[in-house]
Amino acid sequence: MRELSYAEAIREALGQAMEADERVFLFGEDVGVYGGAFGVSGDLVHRFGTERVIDTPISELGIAGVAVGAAITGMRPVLEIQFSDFVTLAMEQIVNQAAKIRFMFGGKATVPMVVRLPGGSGTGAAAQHSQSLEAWFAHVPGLKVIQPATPHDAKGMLLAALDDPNPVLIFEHKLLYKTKGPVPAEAYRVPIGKAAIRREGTDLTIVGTSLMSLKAEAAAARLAEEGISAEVIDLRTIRPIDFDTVAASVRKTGRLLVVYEGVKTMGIGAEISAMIAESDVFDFLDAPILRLGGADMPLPYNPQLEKAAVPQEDDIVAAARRLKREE
Amino acid sequence: MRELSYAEAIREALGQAMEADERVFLFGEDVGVYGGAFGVSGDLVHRFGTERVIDTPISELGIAGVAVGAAITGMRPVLEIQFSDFVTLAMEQIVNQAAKIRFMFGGKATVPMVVRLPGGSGTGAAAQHSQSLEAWFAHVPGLKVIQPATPHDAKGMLLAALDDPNPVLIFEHKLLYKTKGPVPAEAYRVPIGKAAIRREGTDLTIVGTSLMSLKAEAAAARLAEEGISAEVIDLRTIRPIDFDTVAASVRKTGRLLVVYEGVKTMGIGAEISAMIAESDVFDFLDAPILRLGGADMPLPYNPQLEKAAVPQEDDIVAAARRLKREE
Amino acid sequence: MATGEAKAARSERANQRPELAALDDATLREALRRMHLIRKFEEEAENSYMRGLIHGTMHLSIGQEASAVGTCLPLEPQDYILSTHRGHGHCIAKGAQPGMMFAEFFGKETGYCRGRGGSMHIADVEGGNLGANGIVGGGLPIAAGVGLSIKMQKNGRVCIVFFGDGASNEGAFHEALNMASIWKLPVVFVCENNHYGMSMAIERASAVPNVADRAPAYAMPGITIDGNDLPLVAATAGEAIARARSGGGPTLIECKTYRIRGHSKSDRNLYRTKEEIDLWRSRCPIVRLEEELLGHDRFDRQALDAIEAAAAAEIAEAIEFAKASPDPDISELTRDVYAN
Amino acid sequence: MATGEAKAARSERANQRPELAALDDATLREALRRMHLIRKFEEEAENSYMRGLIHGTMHLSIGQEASAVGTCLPLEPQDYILSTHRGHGHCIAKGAQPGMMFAEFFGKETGYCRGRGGSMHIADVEGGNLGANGIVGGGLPIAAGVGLSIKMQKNGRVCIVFFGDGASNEGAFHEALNMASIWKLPVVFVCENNHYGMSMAIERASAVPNVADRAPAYAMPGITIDGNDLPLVAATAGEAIARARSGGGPTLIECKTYRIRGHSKSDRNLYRTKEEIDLWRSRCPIVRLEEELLGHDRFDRQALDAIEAAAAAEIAEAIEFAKASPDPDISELTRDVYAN
Ligand SMILES: Cc1ncc(C[n+]2csc(CCOP(=O)(O)OP(=O)(O)O)c2C)c(N)n1
Ligand SMILES: Cc1ncc(C[n+]2csc(CCOP(=O)(O)OP(=O)(O)O)c2C)c(N)n1
Ligand SMILES: [Mg+2]
Ligand SMILES: [Mg+2]
Repeated sequence: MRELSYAEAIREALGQAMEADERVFLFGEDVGVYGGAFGVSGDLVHRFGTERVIDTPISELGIAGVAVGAAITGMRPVLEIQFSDFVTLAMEQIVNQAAKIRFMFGGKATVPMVVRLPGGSGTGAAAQHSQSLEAWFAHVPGLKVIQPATPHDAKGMLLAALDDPNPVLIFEHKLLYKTKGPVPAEAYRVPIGKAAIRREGTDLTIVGTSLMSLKAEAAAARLAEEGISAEVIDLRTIRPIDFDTVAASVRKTGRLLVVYEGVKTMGIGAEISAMIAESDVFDFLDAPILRLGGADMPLPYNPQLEKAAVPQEDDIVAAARRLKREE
Repeated sequence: MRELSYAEAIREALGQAMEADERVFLFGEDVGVYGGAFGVSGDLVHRFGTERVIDTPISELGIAGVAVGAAITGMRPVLEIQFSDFVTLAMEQIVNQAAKIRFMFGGKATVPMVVRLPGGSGTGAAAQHSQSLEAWFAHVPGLKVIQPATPHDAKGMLLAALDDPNPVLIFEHKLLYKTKGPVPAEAYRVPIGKAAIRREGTDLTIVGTSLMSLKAEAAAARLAEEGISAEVIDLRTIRPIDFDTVAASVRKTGRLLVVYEGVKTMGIGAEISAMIAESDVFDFLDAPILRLGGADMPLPYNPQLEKAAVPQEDDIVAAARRLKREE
Repeated sequence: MATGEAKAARSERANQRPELAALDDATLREALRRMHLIRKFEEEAENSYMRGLIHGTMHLSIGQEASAVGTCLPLEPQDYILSTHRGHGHCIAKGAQPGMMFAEFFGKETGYCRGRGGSMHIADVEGGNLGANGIVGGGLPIAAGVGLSIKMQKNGRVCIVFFGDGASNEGAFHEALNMASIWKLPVVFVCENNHYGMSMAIERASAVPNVADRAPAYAMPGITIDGNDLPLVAATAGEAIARARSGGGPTLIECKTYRIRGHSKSDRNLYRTKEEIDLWRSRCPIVRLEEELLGHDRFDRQALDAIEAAAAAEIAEAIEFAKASPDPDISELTRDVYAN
Repeated sequence: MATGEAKAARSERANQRPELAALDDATLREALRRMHLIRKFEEEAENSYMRGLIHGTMHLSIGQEASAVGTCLPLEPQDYILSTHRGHGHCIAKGAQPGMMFAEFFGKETGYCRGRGGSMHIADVEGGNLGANGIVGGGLPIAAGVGLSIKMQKNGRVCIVFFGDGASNEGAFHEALNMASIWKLPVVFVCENNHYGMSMAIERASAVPNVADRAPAYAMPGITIDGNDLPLVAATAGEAIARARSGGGPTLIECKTYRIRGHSKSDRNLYRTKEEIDLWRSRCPIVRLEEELLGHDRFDRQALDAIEAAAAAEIAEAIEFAKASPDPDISELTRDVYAN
């Protein structure tokens, strides 16, 4: 199959959605002629014009509100927050308005908006441009939160997000934008709320999110060489979490390792661990549930420190070995 | 001992701190002549004047930044965010600036600021004035986050927060303000980072935060009548979590129930559960780790629905019974 | 085109100021009806609160009825408004049913929000009221989005967003007005300057005495008017709405007014004097309009009393409807968190 | 009191415009030195980046040196500045050491932030630079807090906060300027209007053509000046700083300037023309000051060249220092997350 980069896959999804539905539009800081800070929107402004690909002032709270207002009156806005770190300025509109309007109004309005949020470390951008803040939003009822890890899922889940009548946040890891993979040409959907089993295995389950699911796959290949059979699950959606897929795997393997880039404490791994520990899967556990998350610190600038602050393939291999040894 | 209400205890702590240290000042919306939306600041403006008890415009992002600027240049600001829900407007300054400045500057600055955040449901204030958002901040390195549940702790922990060279967030449950309890007159400290065992027990451990730790105590008294011996821990600090106290208790009881008011998914119970499940305490567990948290929904206005949306004493009793029966 | 009869009626009004003369009797009747409905709705809400029928808090706009009714008067039914925590007036002004509003207040299933929202979140989406808002300034950026949506859909609508003097110091105000201006959105920003944001007098909170003094910072027309003067409010809003509808972009209208009641139920009024409150009580926008109408013989006392009595009856009926309505079913606790 | 010598020097400068005449030779020498240091620092940073010595991105202020140096010239060492993502100039203008700055750039333990912050977070807290900021507009509310702190401590200091034209559309701008005004804080708001926020021209992003047009919304003096004219910048800042220091409150100064380089390393300049860039290249603030000084015989070519050469030598040394410095020790990964 034809290969596209993750960024191209998103762009293709946006283009197809805008062709198919005139309610869809893209806006955000520098998404127009600049093509987006990470080149994701690229030439869309030339294809669809400045009325549907809209550069905004630097006003994160304001533009999040624009998405809400457009969504509740019949449009399908796609908002790019230039770096997900800046969503700290837009929390009010996303959490107090977008997520709650439907409920607060007794079901009499819908807020079908999509917010794209590039995040993650690894680019030397330091503490205010490298965070993985997605776990916050997994704590907010009314939102859906996805983290596609492959070009295929990026396209399919973005199109699914645009079909969804709820606000959907897409956290895109910046290091994924240039990764390539097979992407069908047609406008297909990958469902929100379904995890993907990337590799089958019997000794332990590794659940990863976003970039970490790819690192987990690479680690699993190395573990296989040492005779450790790891099942790798790409969670893909962190709200709602696909508990059934994770549970089925852990029932089989008896061991669970969760890998994510956000700060370990109160990161998404806490929820997955707790879901398993309070369910009947608990009885199938042969070992503690391990979490590998970001170090408990702001992201450092120095490249060695930056690497050391988030899980790397070696860390996953080491944790899996440790988990395998546990009784 | 003399009894004070929770609100009075906070006011006393503020007054003593302002007497002892002229760098301390209080500011926020309507903290002056109005006395604070919940009457916490009361007469402080009359005692210390409008230069040290400062009414601010309705500018949450701005006033959080004011706290940062004052803190890094030698003052000890105490900021009241009128309802913790409005912290959504101030996330940028708290998370990107206050929490990270010390680290980003290589340790060459400190940010000794205190933010008081009234939160929680139960007052019929609906979805935008009833949230328990503290779990977000437990995910942010650089911050300390406390939730005193008694007048005694409210005073002692606020004074400890004012001694602390780091940004400290205090989540105060609105329903606690009128609760009374013994409070020493002198300016004592209750350490940040230490949980309190409120009741000893042998059959199961109930860890509660804020108002829920009081409900857990009441539930434990009822459980005792049925012959179930529950140990009750008031977590008090959610960043950093006092793992040792929780772990020692669970080693003894083999059963853990965590109760908190915030939305269950990704709430603080997830972290406590995951910490236990990944530690060597795992081997002492005789049953799954249960969490009782807020329902996965915005807080509703209708009083019956509002009650049903967060854990009540009966729910704790029922969960404890269920946990006790588990093998 | 004006009919002969209408022309005659208007020339009869030649001795009236143009803002009043522009309003025909039916419109005035409707304006008065709505102002009375608002006043009585809130007085009854207050009573109900005292009698423990209402849970939570509430923010009353007694004394501010002219700004709500006047600005909504020139709107078409399909136009939008976005309201505030002090939103009962806006809601009724846009045509909502007091029965469904009371039901919401009482937390009933028949309320506008099925009892889930309460006073601070009443929305009448079908009627074009996109909701009160518990967040000060929360509606302002949403209004820019509604304006953009209208512009993209080319449906000719207009959006009015209400906010207070206190809200004008929120960053959201700045961002929203700037966007509305650069994109020439069909939005009318209506500031109800009641002189206080909770306990904070505008002189202490804001660097400029009038909120409309900030309009030039957004290259937007800004006008400060007496918000207790219904014909003036209606005329000013009418112009701004027409301008917005025709692609001329946004306007900032500042209605100077006053809330007679405290900020909310917990307010002890420590920040203002009884004299000040009494002064503004004497500037009641309803009495004022009635007196002007009597003075010009547009209505007689009997006709005015009939309007008021009808409003009172409507409110009484609304309360009965709300009281008789069922509570939400607890088994539906989590409905409407997500749309399917 | 002016000495006889100083008086004589000043009367010699009588044919010069007052902004220039006000600056003595030592001050001008220092201003030129700092402008050269900034220019060369950034040119060398760019080189280092090309050669892979620098990780991440960087935002160069080449072409904007006069606004940084001019505004800081009247400051006392104990005064504060708050800087931006485009902050190397501010940092050097406030007196930072290029060696520690390069070390930070290279992620070294000897850097201002021990290699933890990088270009976007360089702070020289001891020298009064409270930090660059990765968040557009992030420094603005902090400046209000610094101003309040100065006022409460009555220590007579002043705080300058830099921000861009793009930042003026953030809510933080609005909230900060309002608070600084109502509390009469000793803060000078310096907007470096380089005509673009990333790719967004101010004409598209902002409802008003000049950022200083917004000062009246905060009842604050606002002035738009040629930001490439060092003596003018210094004179304007000097007045504002004196006013702030004496309790007169904040000022908004808008320096019109231009960034010759792209926004950051990933900028392909699709949003502006080569002609525009060339035009501004010809308005280099350093060349311009040098020519004026030569024209008035304040310095001769040789003296100017010596200043430049000394700056070049200082930068070369700084790079050597940084290169030779050790990396942070990985065992100290989590140091300084908390203070004890
Ligand atoms: C973001 C936010 N901050 C603070 C509050 C608390 N609060 C509710 S109303 C109010 C005063 C608002 O003043 P104004 O905008 O003038 O409206 P008014 O109440 O006078 O109608 C405050 C501080 C809030 N609801 N939201
Ligand atoms: C809150 C926030 N939004 C967006 C960005 C991304 N960003 C960095 S610099 C910049 C442009 C800033 O423009 P301006 O304020 O004019 O400063 P300049 O870069 O021109 O010096 C943008 C959009 C950011 N760092 N922070
Ligand atoms: Mg007001
Ligand atoms: Mg700029």
